[in-house]
Amino acid sequence: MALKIALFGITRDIVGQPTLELPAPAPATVGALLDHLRANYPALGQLRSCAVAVNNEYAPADQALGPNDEIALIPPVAGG
Amino acid sequence: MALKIALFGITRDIVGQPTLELPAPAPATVGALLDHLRANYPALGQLRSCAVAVNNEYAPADQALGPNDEIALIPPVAGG
Amino acid sequence: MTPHLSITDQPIDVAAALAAVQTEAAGAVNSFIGTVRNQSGGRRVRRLHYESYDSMALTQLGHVVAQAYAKWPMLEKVAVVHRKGTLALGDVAVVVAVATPHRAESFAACQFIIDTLKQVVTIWKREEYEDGTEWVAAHP
Amino acid sequence: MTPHLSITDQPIDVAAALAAVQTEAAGAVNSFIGTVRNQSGGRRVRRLHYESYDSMALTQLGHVVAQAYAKWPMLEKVAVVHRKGTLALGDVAVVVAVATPHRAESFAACQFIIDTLKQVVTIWKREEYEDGTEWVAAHP
Repeated sequence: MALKIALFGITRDIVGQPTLELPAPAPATVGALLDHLRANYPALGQLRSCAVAVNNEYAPADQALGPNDEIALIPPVAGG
Repeated sequence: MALKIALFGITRDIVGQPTLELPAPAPATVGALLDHLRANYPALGQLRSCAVAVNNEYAPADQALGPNDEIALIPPVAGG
Repeated sequence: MTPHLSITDQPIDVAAALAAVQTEAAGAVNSFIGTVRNQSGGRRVRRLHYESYDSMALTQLGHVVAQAYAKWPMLEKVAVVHRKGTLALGDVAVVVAVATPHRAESFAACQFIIDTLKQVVTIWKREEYEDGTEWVAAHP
Repeated sequence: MTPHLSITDQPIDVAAALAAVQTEAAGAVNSFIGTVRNQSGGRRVRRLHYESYDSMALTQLGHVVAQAYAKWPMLEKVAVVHRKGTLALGDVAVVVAVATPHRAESFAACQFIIDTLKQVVTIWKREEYEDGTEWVAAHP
Protein backbone atom coordinates (compact mmCIF):
# COMPACT_ATOMS: atom_id res chain seq x y z
CA MET A 1 0.00 0.00 0.00
CA ALA A 2 1.53 3.32 -1.12
CA LEU A 3 1.02 6.67 0.60
CA LYS A 4 1.30 10.21 -0.71
CA ILE A 5 2.09 12.92 1.82
CA ALA A 6 1.71 16.67 1.29
CA LEU A 7 4.36 18.84 2.92
CA PHE A 8 3.95 22.43 4.09
CA GLY A 9 6.09 25.16 5.55
CA ILE A 10 9.34 24.05 7.08
CA THR A 11 8.62 20.35 6.45
CA ARG A 12 8.73 21.03 2.72
CA ASP A 13 12.07 22.78 3.16
CA ILE A 14 13.42 19.87 5.24
CA VAL A 15 12.32 17.19 2.81
CA GLY A 16 13.17 19.36 -0.20
CA GLN A 17 9.98 18.71 -2.15
CA PRO A 18 6.25 19.53 -1.84
CA THR A 19 5.02 15.92 -1.70
CA LEU A 20 6.50 12.64 -0.68
CA GLU A 21 5.44 9.26 -2.04
CA LEU A 22 6.09 6.20 0.09
CA PRO A 23 5.88 2.94 -1.92
CA ALA A 24 4.33 -0.18 -0.44
CA PRO A 25 4.83 -1.50 2.14
CA ALA A 26 4.22 1.93 3.68
CA PRO A 27 3.63 2.74 7.38
CA ALA A 28 0.16 1.60 8.43
CA THR A 29 -0.59 4.22 11.07
CA VAL A 30 0.02 7.90 11.79
CA GLY A 31 2.50 6.98 14.52
CA ALA A 32 4.44 4.62 12.26
CA LEU A 33 4.53 7.27 9.53
CA LEU A 34 5.99 9.85 11.89
CA ASP A 35 8.61 7.36 13.12
CA HIS A 36 9.54 6.54 9.54
CA LEU A 37 9.85 10.18 8.50
CA ARG A 38 11.82 11.22 11.58
CA ALA A 39 14.26 8.38 10.92
CA ASN A 40 14.77 9.55 7.34
CA TYR A 41 14.68 13.31 8.01
CA PRO A 42 16.15 13.88 11.48
CA ALA A 43 15.49 17.65 11.22
CA LEU A 44 11.77 16.89 11.59
CA GLY A 45 12.54 15.76 15.14
CA GLN A 46 13.86 19.22 15.99
CA LEU A 47 10.57 20.97 15.30
CA ARG A 48 8.46 22.22 18.16
CA SER A 49 5.76 19.85 16.94
CA CYS A 50 4.89 17.87 13.86
CA ALA A 51 1.35 16.58 13.45
CA VAL A 52 -0.21 14.45 10.76
CA ALA A 53 -3.47 15.42 9.10
CA VAL A 54 -5.72 12.88 7.43
CA ASN A 55 -8.48 14.24 5.21
CA ASN A 56 -8.15 17.76 6.67
CA GLU A 57 -8.37 16.64 10.31
CA TYR A 58 -5.63 16.29 12.90
CA ALA A 59 -5.07 12.52 13.32
CA PRO A 60 -4.09 10.60 16.47
CA ALA A 61 -1.05 8.27 16.43
CA ASP A 62 -3.10 5.07 16.22
CA GLN A 63 -5.16 6.15 13.22
CA ALA A 64 -4.80 3.78 10.24
CA LEU A 65 -3.66 5.18 6.89
CA GLY A 66 -5.01 4.15 3.49
CA PRO A 67 -4.01 4.86 -0.10
CA ASN A 68 -7.05 7.09 -0.65
CA ASP A 69 -6.41 9.28 2.38
CA GLU A 70 -5.26 12.86 1.90
CA ILE A 71 -2.28 12.92 4.22
CA ALA A 72 -0.23 15.95 5.22
CA LEU A 73 2.57 16.80 7.61
CA ILE A 74 1.63 19.78 9.80
CA PRO A 75 4.56 21.66 11.37
CA PRO A 76 3.79 24.35 14.00
CA VAL A 77 1.15 26.65 12.54
CA ALA A 78 1.57 30.41 12.70
CA GLY A 79 -1.47 32.07 11.23
CA GLY A 80 -2.92 35.33 12.42
CA MET B 1 -23.71 84.98 44.17
CA ALA B 2 -25.79 83.65 41.26
CA LEU B 3 -25.32 80.25 39.57
CA LYS B 4 -26.17 79.05 36.09
CA ILE B 5 -26.76 75.32 35.66
CA ALA B 6 -26.84 73.44 32.36
CA LEU B 7 -29.35 70.59 32.17
CA PHE B 8 -29.08 67.50 30.00
CA GLY B 9 -31.17 64.45 29.16
CA ILE B 10 -33.94 63.66 31.58
CA THR B 11 -32.99 66.51 33.94
CA ARG B 12 -33.85 68.99 31.18
CA ASP B 13 -37.22 67.24 30.75
CA ILE B 14 -37.86 67.33 34.51
CA VAL B 15 -36.99 71.00 34.92
CA GLY B 16 -38.59 71.91 31.61
CA GLN B 17 -35.80 74.11 30.32
CA PRO B 18 -32.17 73.69 29.15
CA THR B 19 -30.58 75.93 31.79
CA LEU B 20 -31.50 77.06 35.25
CA GLU B 21 -30.39 80.32 36.86
CA LEU B 22 -30.31 80.51 40.63
CA PRO B 23 -30.16 84.10 41.90
CA ALA B 24 -28.05 85.03 44.90
CA PRO B 25 -27.92 83.82 47.56
CA ALA B 26 -27.38 80.53 45.71
CA PRO B 27 -26.19 77.22 47.21
CA ALA B 28 -22.49 77.44 48.05
CA THR B 29 -21.51 73.80 47.45
CA VAL B 30 -22.34 70.90 45.14
CA GLY B 31 -24.17 69.11 47.95
CA ALA B 32 -26.25 72.18 48.82
CA LEU B 33 -27.11 72.65 45.15
CA LEU B 34 -28.35 69.07 44.86
CA ASP B 35 -30.42 69.43 48.04
CA HIS B 36 -31.93 72.64 46.70
CA LEU B 37 -32.79 71.16 43.31
CA ARG B 38 -34.23 67.93 44.73
CA ALA B 39 -36.45 70.00 47.01
CA ASN B 40 -37.76 72.03 44.06
CA TYR B 41 -37.91 69.19 41.53
CA PRO B 42 -38.74 65.98 43.43
CA ALA B 43 -38.54 63.88 40.23
CA LEU B 44 -34.76 64.40 40.33
CA GLY B 45 -34.72 62.27 43.48
CA GLN B 46 -36.20 59.33 41.55
CA LEU B 47 -33.28 59.07 39.13
CA ARG B 48 -30.78 56.25 39.46
CA SER B 49 -28.16 58.93 40.05
CA CYS B 50 -27.70 62.65 39.56
CA ALA B 51 -24.19 64.07 39.64
CA VAL B 52 -22.97 67.63 39.37
CA ALA B 53 -20.19 68.59 36.99
CA VAL B 54 -18.06 71.68 37.53
CA ASN B 55 -15.91 72.81 34.62
CA ASN B 56 -16.32 69.47 32.82
CA GLU B 57 -15.31 67.34 35.82
CA TYR B 58 -17.46 65.31 38.20
CA ALA B 59 -17.53 67.25 41.46
CA PRO B 60 -17.70 65.94 45.05
CA ALA B 61 -20.44 67.16 47.43
CA ASP B 62 -18.17 69.47 49.38
CA GLN B 63 -16.84 71.33 46.34
CA ALA B 64 -17.52 75.08 46.46
CA LEU B 65 -19.40 76.72 43.59
CA GLY B 66 -18.63 80.11 42.10
CA PRO B 67 -20.33 82.38 39.56
CA ASN B 68 -17.68 81.68 36.93
CA ASP B 69 -17.97 77.91 37.16
CA GLU B 70 -19.55 75.96 34.32
CA ILE B 71 -22.03 73.86 36.26
CA ALA B 72 -24.15 71.01 34.89
CA LEU B 73 -26.51 68.37 36.20
CA ILE B 74 -25.49 64.90 35.03
CA PRO B 75 -28.22 62.25 35.07
CA PRO B 76 -27.23 58.59 34.42
CA VAL B 77 -25.16 58.53 31.23
CA ALA B 78 -25.89 56.01 28.49
CA GLY B 79 -23.36 56.40 25.71
CA GLY B 80 -22.03 53.56 23.60
CA MET C 1 0.50 59.42 20.68
CA THR C 2 -2.39 61.88 20.45
CA PRO C 3 -5.59 59.88 20.41
CA HIS C 4 -8.22 60.51 17.75
CA LEU C 5 -11.33 61.43 19.81
CA SER C 6 -14.50 62.96 18.48
CA ILE C 7 -18.23 63.37 18.91
CA THR C 8 -20.09 63.99 15.69
CA ASP C 9 -23.59 64.43 14.35
CA GLN C 10 -22.50 62.94 11.04
CA PRO C 11 -22.44 59.21 10.13
CA ILE C 12 -19.31 57.59 11.55
CA ASP C 13 -16.60 56.61 9.08
CA VAL C 14 -15.49 53.29 10.58
CA ALA C 15 -12.74 52.76 8.02
CA ALA C 16 -11.23 56.16 8.89
CA ALA C 17 -11.23 55.33 12.61
CA LEU C 18 -9.49 52.02 11.93
CA ALA C 19 -7.01 53.69 9.60
CA ALA C 20 -6.25 56.27 12.30
CA VAL C 21 -4.79 53.60 14.58
CA GLN C 22 -2.95 51.41 12.11
CA THR C 23 0.82 51.60 12.24
CA GLU C 24 3.67 49.33 11.25
CA ALA C 25 4.77 49.31 14.88
CA ALA C 26 1.58 47.65 16.14
CA GLY C 27 0.43 44.35 14.70
CA ALA C 28 -2.85 44.11 16.61
CA VAL C 29 -5.90 46.29 16.14
CA ASN C 30 -9.03 45.60 18.16
CA SER C 31 -12.16 47.55 17.50
CA PHE C 32 -15.60 47.71 19.01
CA ILE C 33 -18.51 49.01 16.97
CA GLY C 34 -21.80 49.71 18.69
CA THR C 35 -24.80 49.84 16.38
CA VAL C 36 -28.47 50.58 16.95
CA ARG C 37 -30.38 47.39 17.77
CA ASN C 38 -33.97 46.81 16.74
CA GLN C 39 -34.97 45.92 20.28
CA SER C 40 -34.20 46.85 23.86
CA GLY C 41 -35.48 45.04 26.92
CA GLY C 42 -38.04 43.25 24.78
CA ARG C 43 -39.42 46.47 23.23
CA ARG C 44 -39.15 47.20 19.51
CA VAL C 45 -36.94 50.21 18.94
CA ARG C 46 -37.75 52.54 16.03
CA ARG C 47 -34.83 54.91 16.33
CA LEU C 48 -32.47 56.46 18.87
CA HIS C 49 -31.57 59.96 19.92
CA TYR C 50 -28.19 60.66 21.51
CA GLU C 51 -27.60 63.90 23.36
CA SER C 52 -24.08 64.93 24.32
CA TYR C 53 -22.54 67.46 26.67
CA ASP C 54 -19.67 67.73 24.24
CA SER C 55 -17.00 69.60 26.18
CA MET C 56 -17.35 67.35 29.23
CA ALA C 57 -17.72 64.22 27.10
CA LEU C 58 -14.40 64.95 25.38
CA THR C 59 -12.74 65.82 28.70
CA GLN C 60 -13.91 62.56 30.27
CA LEU C 61 -13.03 60.57 27.15
CA GLY C 62 -9.53 62.02 27.40
CA HIS C 63 -9.32 60.80 30.99
CA VAL C 64 -10.50 57.32 29.96
CA VAL C 65 -7.88 57.08 27.23
CA ALA C 66 -5.16 58.42 29.57
CA GLN C 67 -6.09 55.69 32.05
CA ALA C 68 -5.80 53.11 29.26
CA TYR C 69 -2.32 54.37 28.31
CA ALA C 70 -1.32 54.16 31.99
CA LYS C 71 -2.63 50.59 32.32
CA TRP C 72 -1.19 49.37 29.00
CA PRO C 73 2.04 51.27 28.33
CA MET C 74 2.44 49.30 25.09
CA LEU C 75 -0.70 50.90 23.69
CA GLU C 76 0.27 52.57 20.41
CA LYS C 77 -2.83 54.36 19.16
CA VAL C 78 -6.44 54.92 20.13
CA ALA C 79 -9.44 56.26 18.24
CA VAL C 80 -12.90 56.85 19.70
CA VAL C 81 -15.75 58.35 17.71
CA HIS C 82 -19.25 58.72 19.15
CA ARG C 83 -22.27 59.80 17.18
CA LYS C 84 -24.96 62.14 18.49
CA GLY C 85 -28.36 63.20 17.18
CA THR C 86 -30.96 60.90 15.65
CA LEU C 87 -29.86 57.41 14.57
CA ALA C 88 -31.73 54.79 12.55
CA LEU C 89 -31.66 51.04 13.17
CA GLY C 90 -28.28 49.61 12.20
CA ASP C 91 -26.49 52.97 12.34
CA VAL C 92 -23.09 53.03 14.01
CA ALA C 93 -23.33 54.82 17.38
CA VAL C 94 -19.74 54.39 18.57
CA VAL C 95 -16.40 53.07 17.39
CA VAL C 96 -13.43 52.36 19.64
CA ALA C 97 -10.22 51.20 17.96
CA VAL C 98 -6.88 50.50 19.60
CA ALA C 99 -3.56 49.31 18.25
CA THR C 100 -0.96 47.43 20.28
CA PRO C 101 2.08 45.36 19.34
CA HIS C 102 0.49 42.18 20.76
CA ARG C 103 -3.07 41.01 20.59
CA ALA C 104 -4.20 40.25 24.15
CA GLU C 105 -3.60 43.87 25.16
CA SER C 106 -5.59 45.15 22.19
CA PHE C 107 -8.68 43.30 23.43
CA ALA C 108 -8.19 44.34 27.06
CA ALA C 109 -7.56 48.01 26.29
CA CYS C 110 -10.47 48.29 23.85
CA GLN C 111 -12.85 46.65 26.31
CA PHE C 112 -11.65 48.90 29.14
CA ILE C 113 -12.24 51.99 27.02
CA ILE C 114 -15.78 51.12 25.91
CA ASP C 115 -16.76 49.88 29.40
CA THR C 116 -15.43 53.02 31.08
CA LEU C 117 -16.81 55.31 28.39
CA LYS C 118 -20.26 53.97 29.17
CA GLN C 119 -19.80 54.83 32.85
CA VAL C 120 -18.42 58.36 32.66
CA VAL C 121 -18.83 59.99 29.26
CA THR C 122 -21.68 62.51 29.26
CA ILE C 123 -23.84 61.16 26.49
CA TRP C 124 -27.49 60.28 26.96
CA LYS C 125 -29.62 57.92 24.93
CA ARG C 126 -33.34 58.27 24.35
CA GLU C 127 -34.95 55.25 22.75
CA GLU C 128 -38.01 55.73 20.59
CA TYR C 129 -40.55 52.88 20.51
CA GLU C 130 -43.88 52.45 18.71
CA ASP C 131 -45.62 53.96 21.73
CA GLY C 132 -43.31 56.53 23.25
CA THR C 133 -39.74 57.31 24.22
CA GLU C 134 -37.53 56.71 27.23
CA TRP C 135 -34.19 58.00 28.55
CA VAL C 136 -32.11 54.82 28.88
CA ALA C 137 -30.85 53.92 32.37
CA ALA C 138 -32.33 57.04 33.94
CA HIS C 139 -34.41 55.21 36.54
CA PRO C 140 -33.48 52.32 38.84
CA MET D 1 -26.05 31.85 10.43
CA THR D 2 -23.49 30.79 7.84
CA PRO D 3 -20.19 32.37 8.75
CA HIS D 4 -18.19 34.28 6.17
CA LEU D 5 -14.84 32.40 6.09
CA SER D 6 -12.13 32.78 3.50
CA ILE D 7 -8.45 32.55 2.72
CA THR D 8 -7.32 34.85 -0.03
CA ASP D 9 -4.20 35.94 -1.85
CA GLN D 10 -5.75 39.36 -2.46
CA PRO D 11 -5.66 42.37 -0.09
CA ILE D 12 -8.31 41.96 2.62
CA ASP D 13 -11.33 44.23 2.41
CA VAL D 14 -11.81 45.03 6.10
CA ALA D 15 -14.96 47.08 5.53
CA ALA D 16 -16.56 44.16 3.69
CA ALA D 17 -15.77 41.78 6.56
CA LEU D 18 -17.31 44.20 9.06
CA ALA D 19 -20.33 44.74 6.85
CA ALA D 20 -20.78 40.97 6.59
CA VAL D 21 -21.52 40.72 10.32
CA GLN D 22 -23.59 43.83 10.91
CA THR D 23 -27.27 43.26 11.57
CA GLU D 24 -30.04 45.19 13.29
CA ALA D 25 -30.42 42.27 15.69
CA ALA D 26 -26.90 42.61 17.11
CA GLY D 27 -25.74 45.89 18.59
CA ALA D 28 -22.15 44.87 19.30
CA VAL D 29 -19.46 44.15 16.74
CA ASN D 30 -15.97 43.31 17.88
CA SER D 31 -13.21 42.90 15.35
CA PHE D 32 -9.58 41.94 15.47
CA ILE D 33 -7.25 42.99 12.68
CA GLY D 34 -3.76 41.53 12.53
CA THR D 35 -1.29 43.54 10.49
CA VAL D 36 2.34 43.00 9.53
CA ARG D 37 4.67 44.51 12.13
CA ASN D 38 8.02 46.00 11.29
CA GLN D 39 9.78 43.92 13.92
CA SER D 40 9.64 40.49 15.48
CA GLY D 41 11.64 39.35 18.48
CA GLY D 42 13.90 42.38 18.10
CA ARG D 43 14.64 41.71 14.41
CA ARG D 44 13.60 44.12 11.67
CA VAL D 45 11.05 42.49 9.40
CA ARG D 46 11.05 43.39 5.68
CA ARG D 47 8.03 41.41 4.59
CA LEU D 48 6.09 38.24 5.35
CA HIS D 49 5.10 35.15 3.44
CA TYR D 50 2.03 33.16 4.50
CA GLU D 51 1.52 29.67 3.19
CA SER D 52 -1.82 27.93 3.63
CA TYR D 53 -3.10 24.38 3.35
CA ASP D 54 -6.39 25.83 2.25
CA SER D 55 -8.78 22.88 2.45
CA MET D 56 -7.66 21.95 5.96
CA ALA D 57 -7.43 25.59 7.07
CA LEU D 58 -11.06 26.16 6.10
CA THR D 59 -12.12 22.88 7.72
CA GLN D 60 -10.38 23.81 10.97
CA LEU D 61 -11.68 27.37 10.82
CA GLY D 62 -15.18 25.93 10.49
CA HIS D 63 -14.56 23.88 13.64
CA VAL D 64 -13.32 26.97 15.53
CA VAL D 65 -16.38 28.99 14.57
CA ALA D 66 -18.70 26.09 15.43
CA GLN D 67 -17.08 25.95 18.88
CA ALA D 68 -17.66 29.68 19.27
CA TYR D 69 -21.36 29.32 18.38
CA ALA D 70 -21.60 26.49 20.94
CA LYS D 71 -19.93 28.57 23.66
CA TRP D 72 -21.87 31.78 22.92
CA PRO D 73 -25.34 30.83 21.66
CA MET D 74 -26.17 34.55 21.35
CA LEU D 75 -23.51 34.93 18.65
CA GLU D 76 -25.24 36.35 15.59
CA LYS D 77 -22.64 36.49 12.84
CA VAL D 78 -18.96 35.74 12.28
CA ALA D 79 -16.52 36.66 9.54
CA VAL D 80 -12.92 35.49 9.29
CA VAL D 81 -10.65 36.37 6.38
CA HIS D 82 -6.98 35.35 6.28
CA ARG D 83 -4.52 36.50 3.68
CA LYS D 84 -1.84 34.28 2.15
CA GLY D 85 1.12 34.96 -0.11
CA THR D 86 3.59 37.83 0.26
CA LEU D 87 2.62 40.75 2.53
CA ALA D 88 4.29 44.11 3.00
CA LEU D 89 4.68 45.97 6.32
CA GLY D 90 1.32 47.27 7.50
CA ASP D 91 -0.70 44.90 5.30
CA VAL D 92 -3.71 43.24 6.91
CA ALA D 93 -3.00 39.54 7.50
CA VAL D 94 -6.22 38.54 9.21
CA VAL D 95 -9.59 39.95 10.18
CA VAL D 96 -11.99 38.36 12.65
CA ALA D 97 -15.35 40.08 13.16
CA VAL D 98 -18.24 38.93 15.34
CA ALA D 99 -21.63 40.42 16.09
CA THR D 100 -23.61 39.76 19.28
CA PRO D 101 -26.56 41.49 20.93
CA HIS D 102 -24.43 42.50 23.93
CA ARG D 103 -20.88 43.69 24.04
CA ALA D 104 -19.02 41.50 26.55
CA GLU D 105 -19.73 38.43 24.45
CA SER D 106 -18.49 40.13 21.30
CA PHE D 107 -15.07 40.60 22.89
CA ALA D 108 -14.95 37.08 24.34
CA ALA D 109 -16.05 35.34 21.14
CA CYS D 110 -13.70 37.34 18.91
CA GLN D 111 -10.75 36.67 21.19
CA PHE D 112 -11.59 32.96 21.36
CA ILE D 113 -11.70 32.75 17.57
CA ILE D 114 -8.38 34.49 16.92
CA ASP D 115 -6.63 32.63 19.77
CA THR D 116 -7.90 29.25 18.59
CA LEU D 117 -7.28 30.05 14.93
CA LYS D 118 -3.64 30.60 15.79
CA GLN D 119 -3.45 27.17 17.41
CA VAL D 120 -5.14 24.99 14.82
CA VAL D 121 -5.54 26.66 11.44
CA THR D 122 -2.99 25.37 8.93
CA ILE D 123 -1.30 28.57 7.89
CA TRP D 124 2.44 29.11 8.17
CA LYS D 125 4.34 32.34 8.39
CA ARG D 126 7.83 32.94 7.05
CA GLU D 127 9.39 36.22 8.14
CA GLU D 128 11.90 37.89 5.89
CA TYR D 129 14.63 39.95 7.58
CA GLU D 130 17.57 41.94 6.19
CA ASP D 131 19.72 38.83 6.49
CA GLY D 132 17.53 35.83 5.83
CA THR D 133 14.16 34.24 6.49
CA GLU D 134 12.63 32.07 9.20
CA TRP D 135 9.51 29.95 9.63
CA VAL D 136 7.84 31.46 12.69
CA ALA D 137 7.35 29.20 15.73
CA ALA D 138 8.83 26.18 13.94
CA HIS D 139 11.52 25.51 16.53
CA PRO D 140 11.33 25.44 20.34
